[in-house]
Amino acid sequence: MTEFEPKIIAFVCNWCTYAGADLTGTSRIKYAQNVKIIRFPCTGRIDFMLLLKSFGEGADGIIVSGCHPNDCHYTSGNFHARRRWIMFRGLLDMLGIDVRRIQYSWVSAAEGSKWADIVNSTVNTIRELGPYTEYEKVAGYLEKEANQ
Amino acid sequence: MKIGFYPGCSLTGSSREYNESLLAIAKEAGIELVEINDWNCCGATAAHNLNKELSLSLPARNLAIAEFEEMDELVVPCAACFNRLVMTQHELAEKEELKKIISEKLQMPLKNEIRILNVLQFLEKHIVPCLDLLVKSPLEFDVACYYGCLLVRPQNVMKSERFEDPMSMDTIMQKLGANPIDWPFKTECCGAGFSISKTEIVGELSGKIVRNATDRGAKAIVVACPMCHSNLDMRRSAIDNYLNMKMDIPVIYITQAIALAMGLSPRQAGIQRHFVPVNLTVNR
Amino acid sequence: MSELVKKAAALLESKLVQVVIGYGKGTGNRTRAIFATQVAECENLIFDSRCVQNLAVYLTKLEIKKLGKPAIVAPVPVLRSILQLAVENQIAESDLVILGITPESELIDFESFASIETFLSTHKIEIEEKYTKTIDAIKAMPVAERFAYWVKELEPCFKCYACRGACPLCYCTRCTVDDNQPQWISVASHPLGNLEWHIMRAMHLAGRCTDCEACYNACPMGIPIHLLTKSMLQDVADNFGSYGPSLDKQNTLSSFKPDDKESFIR
Amino acid sequence: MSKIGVFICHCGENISATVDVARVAEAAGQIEGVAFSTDYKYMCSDPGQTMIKQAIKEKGLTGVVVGSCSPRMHEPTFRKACQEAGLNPFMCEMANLREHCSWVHDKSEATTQKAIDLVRTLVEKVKLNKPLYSIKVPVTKTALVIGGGIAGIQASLDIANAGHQVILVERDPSIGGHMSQLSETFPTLDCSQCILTPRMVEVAQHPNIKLMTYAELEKLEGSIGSFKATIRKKAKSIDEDLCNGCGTCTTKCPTKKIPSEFNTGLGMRTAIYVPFPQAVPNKPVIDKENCSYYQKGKCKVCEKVCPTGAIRFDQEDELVELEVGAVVIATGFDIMQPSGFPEYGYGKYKDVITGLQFERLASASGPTLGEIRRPSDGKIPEKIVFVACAGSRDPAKGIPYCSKICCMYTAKHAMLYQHKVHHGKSYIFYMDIRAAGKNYEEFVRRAIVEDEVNYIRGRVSKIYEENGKLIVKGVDTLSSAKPVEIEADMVVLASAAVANPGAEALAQKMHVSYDSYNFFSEAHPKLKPVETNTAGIFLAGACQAPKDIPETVSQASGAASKVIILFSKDELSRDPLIAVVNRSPAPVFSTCVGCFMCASACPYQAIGEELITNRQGKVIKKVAKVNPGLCQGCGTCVAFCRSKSIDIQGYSNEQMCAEVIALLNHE
Repeated sequence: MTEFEPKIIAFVCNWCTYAGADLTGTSRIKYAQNVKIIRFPCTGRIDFMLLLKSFGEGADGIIVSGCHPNDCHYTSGNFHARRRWIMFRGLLDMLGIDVRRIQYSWVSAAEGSKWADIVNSTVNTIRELGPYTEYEKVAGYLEKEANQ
Repeated sequence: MKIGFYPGCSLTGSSREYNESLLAIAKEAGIELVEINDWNCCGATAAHNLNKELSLSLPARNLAIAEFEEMDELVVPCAACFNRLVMTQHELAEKEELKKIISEKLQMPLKNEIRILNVLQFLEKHIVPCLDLLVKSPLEFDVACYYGCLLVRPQNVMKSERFEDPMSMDTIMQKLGANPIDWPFKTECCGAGFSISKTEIVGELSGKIVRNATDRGAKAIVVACPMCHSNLDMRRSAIDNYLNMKMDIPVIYITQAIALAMGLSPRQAGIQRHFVPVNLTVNR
Repeated sequence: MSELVKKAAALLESKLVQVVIGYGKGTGNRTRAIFATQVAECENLIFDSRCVQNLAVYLTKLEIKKLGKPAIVAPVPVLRSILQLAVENQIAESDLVILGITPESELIDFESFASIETFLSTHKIEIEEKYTKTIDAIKAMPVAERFAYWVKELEPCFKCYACRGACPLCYCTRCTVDDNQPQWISVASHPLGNLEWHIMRAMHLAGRCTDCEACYNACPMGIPIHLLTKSMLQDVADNFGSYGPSLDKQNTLSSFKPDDKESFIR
Repeated sequence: MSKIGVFICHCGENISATVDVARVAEAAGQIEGVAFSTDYKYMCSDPGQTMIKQAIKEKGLTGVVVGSCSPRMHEPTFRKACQEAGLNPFMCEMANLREHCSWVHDKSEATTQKAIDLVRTLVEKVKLNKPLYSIKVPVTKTALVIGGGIAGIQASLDIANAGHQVILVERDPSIGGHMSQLSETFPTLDCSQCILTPRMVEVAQHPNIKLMTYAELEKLEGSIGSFKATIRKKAKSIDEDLCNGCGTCTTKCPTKKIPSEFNTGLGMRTAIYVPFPQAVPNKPVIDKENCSYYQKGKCKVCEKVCPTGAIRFDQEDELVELEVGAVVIATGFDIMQPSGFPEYGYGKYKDVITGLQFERLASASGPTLGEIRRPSDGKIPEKIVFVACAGSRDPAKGIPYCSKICCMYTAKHAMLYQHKVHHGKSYIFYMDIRAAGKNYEEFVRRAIVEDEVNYIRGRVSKIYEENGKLIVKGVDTLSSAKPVEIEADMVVLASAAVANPGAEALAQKMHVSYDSYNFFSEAHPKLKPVETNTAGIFLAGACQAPKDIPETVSQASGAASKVIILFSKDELSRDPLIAVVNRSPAPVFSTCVGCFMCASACPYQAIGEELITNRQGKVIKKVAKVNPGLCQGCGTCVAFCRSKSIDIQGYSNEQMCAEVIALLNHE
């Protein structure tokens, strides 16, 4: 039997987490292939609509990561992001969208190993939660229509 | 909250006074210590050098029982037992897989979440807060607090800030009115590893400790580990041989010190069980 | 409410305003918004407990703007919306005359937005217990069940956008749901489209919503979308302190505190 | 219809070892809109770049995706290549197949599949890329150098000598830094002051250098070429123009018992003081915390005795705003407070001192005028023990790294001791002897052979006092493999070099990244050792990592040359990855409704208002407008905009959406 391989998309900022993930590479620290990174200038740029899209397009999990508080390359993008995530998370929770499927983190350019940890632990969490069938069912209507 | 109690072999044998004094002061403070039902060896002797799985299974079983008996905390007075139990908990917490294996071996579920306390941590948390009320006859003399090796190590597990120069025992002794001296041998080796096989080495290592404490004016050495105690107290002849002079400084468990300060009778504190006679009352 | 009529008429008379936005008799026992441009039309102005529609929504509508400077009949919910619109630079004090009405149905004048804020500070938004109870009940459900519940609740939505049309704060010239570059939201009114639409609507109101329930009242299918905005109001209160419009306070989401607390970021 | 070219790099074997590059290229070829795809051993090499250029010309490519290393490494390289082939550089994107794929995964189907997904994602992005044109910003040809140690001094002189203006800011009353505290320097044993002082004077007299001592950076705004720095000039309580540095005040000041920072507490200073005789500027400051006038409200002796009436008790801190084009950080290091190891009894025993304190003892200008005397009783130590790696290379103390300078200065200390106390015995406990450097190994040899310093390989477990002696308990792991005990008269701890206490705060003020030990991070560990991740801000000296003097000086010159290169142009071009508010046909003009939430969220106050008027000049609409000069392109505004009316070039909503969809829709 083949184990469930979660699809996980990572939204990261260019200055801290993307660089941190680069460091994971230069340090040759291994992690799971399931996570694929999309690069943003700053966590402040990350639109909640894109997270929504990700689930709609079949993501089982999402990682959102940027600079630690006070370390933002643009001084305060991550502070704005944090507020947005606090509100967004509350709303999703109210709607019964499983917030455990979105992992938020601060990973600095120096935290190559932390990035590997975040990735692996998230992959494990999502493995345990299994595929996001509830959401896929809902999104499934699209295919049905397409097929008709 | 339910506080469990793991005596281990020493407290039922060579260091019964440790056991007695601990239970006595707990009683004074109105704290119930529930002994783990059907506990087994902690594996402190040779197991951990010979068989990895056994060395984890032995302590793990005790932890599993404690969990089964719904204990929130587990007090382990013997430093060696404590070390084994804590190390096991640490290692199993790190390695999920290993935990599964062990728990299957034991055929018992193992959450591995119970909070393990050594005697100092227990005293700090549960006894110290009520000392102000309970201390009836302060111990107004100089003491040398001797920690030995196992109470504060390994540093990465114990997360102890001052693992080379611990202070926790000193602060407790201060609360008892005593004056803990500043001395360099707090964590020196007492030779426990050789306490049976090469007593002359014990004589030398423990000798230096006893000597230094005496030279710096301590009236008693305070310990929290059965091995330390037996080496400094029971092996006194070997010590005297090494130093070729008679050392009469007594060695007491911190729990005994507290018991005395609480005004309990020397007998309740198990003082009479020592090799080196303890007559500290003279200073009061 | 004869004073209201008198006052309105006087305003039109004196050409201080060109239109009075207020409530009038509707079909059956219902009331509707009326736009009096003639002194005579002021006779139709009424105000009573049935007048729940949030008239502030018209302040930003082009058709109404064309009619000229308005006076607006403004019970508390409308006042809140007016203040929020002011915070968001959508109206200036000189743009309108406010015919304020207290909860005791007394007429009240406001010479400035600031004075509205002072008045509202004694009429704070309060989420009724029946709502907090329902919200708590929903949040108590297991996550999958909760999701199923909402999918079912949103099922009847056929994207008529009445909620959007009724909301005084949905004044965008182009709503993101109508943007197809990229196609942010699946257009069709299938479960995913509905879910996405209502999440977006709620998020866009995060920290702005004044809890007037216009969206819910407007929904032809009676979908309890106001529960979403209400629960977000609670989140605002829990995480960032007070809610409700304020001239000197930044919008919750376009401001921050370096020590904002959260428990989920690793 | 887009024609995308995909170029997959093997990076030698760095990528091809775990990723089936041929298959990635093949799969990329299948993607709709891809006109050409291939793989090659080294895409960044000349032939590799030529390959890209040719494909652009021959196939008329409208976009390029290079699947290779991190864009943080080679994005400029490939964009330049595209430009040379006549393609707008911003039509080129990179898929990170090395750092984010081949290096972090084992060879497997999944790894190759991930590589394909990453490439597809970028292809879909490139399809939506638009030609962009870089923004020109004028260069303010003034450099700000923070820190007046040898690093800052060297950098300032180099930049100034190239003919550019320099502002040198120093926190302390005098420049000179740690180097001015040192006695002799290894491996030549020439006196530190003698080689440093001339440089300090040169700085003071240089026409192009503006020196600000007793001052700190308060705020840094703007970006490369045009920063705005706010400097806090702490009140010195003297009028520098009137003061002629006669020194009467410092001799007359009644508060004399303040431990001198310069003498690491081994000497005393007055409340109005000049840190050391050769200080630059050689003018005193009043230390308010210790001045009895400021504390008790009476005294004013200095004012009475000052011949030029230069004392200003009412002086206040002053904030100065400066326009600068580049910044060099040269804030240096600090030493670990040895209170970190109670087992060594530093602070408890007077005669356990740090290496820096020993420098002061050995220095001719020091409290003992160069004689090695123990602090407790002024006796000359007969037996002295040096503990190398006191804190360094010790994860238990939170410092796993090597402080690099200790091996050498400890050898020097022992040598100096032997030279001054001929009959004395010196011991050094060490882990390894790291003497990599020109003439370094020879130097250590000399210490061992000629000066008969006893090197003991092993660590010290404990130091304690017993009848007047310091008992040093350690172990000899080399010759005897036995515990050793030495009865010493004095112990010197080579305590670890750590980042300055203020480093983290400073980094945050300037938005440069720093490592977990609060040392500033270079942009690339090998190829960009003096740059930071923030363009226009450079690093010099020990603020980046522990360094000795020669290394510090060369890095400082390196940083200086980077600044000079930057200043060699009158304007520089910045990536146009900035936000723009959309425009649409009348009557809408723009979908922006002017709620200005974006403006309140913008970290750079880059968003203003624009009034849209009709032909009669009547205002129809007020919308947001981005000032391209100020916008740094974080995109925070974009995520805020409910009507999606503001978007960011290069990371547009369409592009990001396309990436999400492409990334998630494989098989």
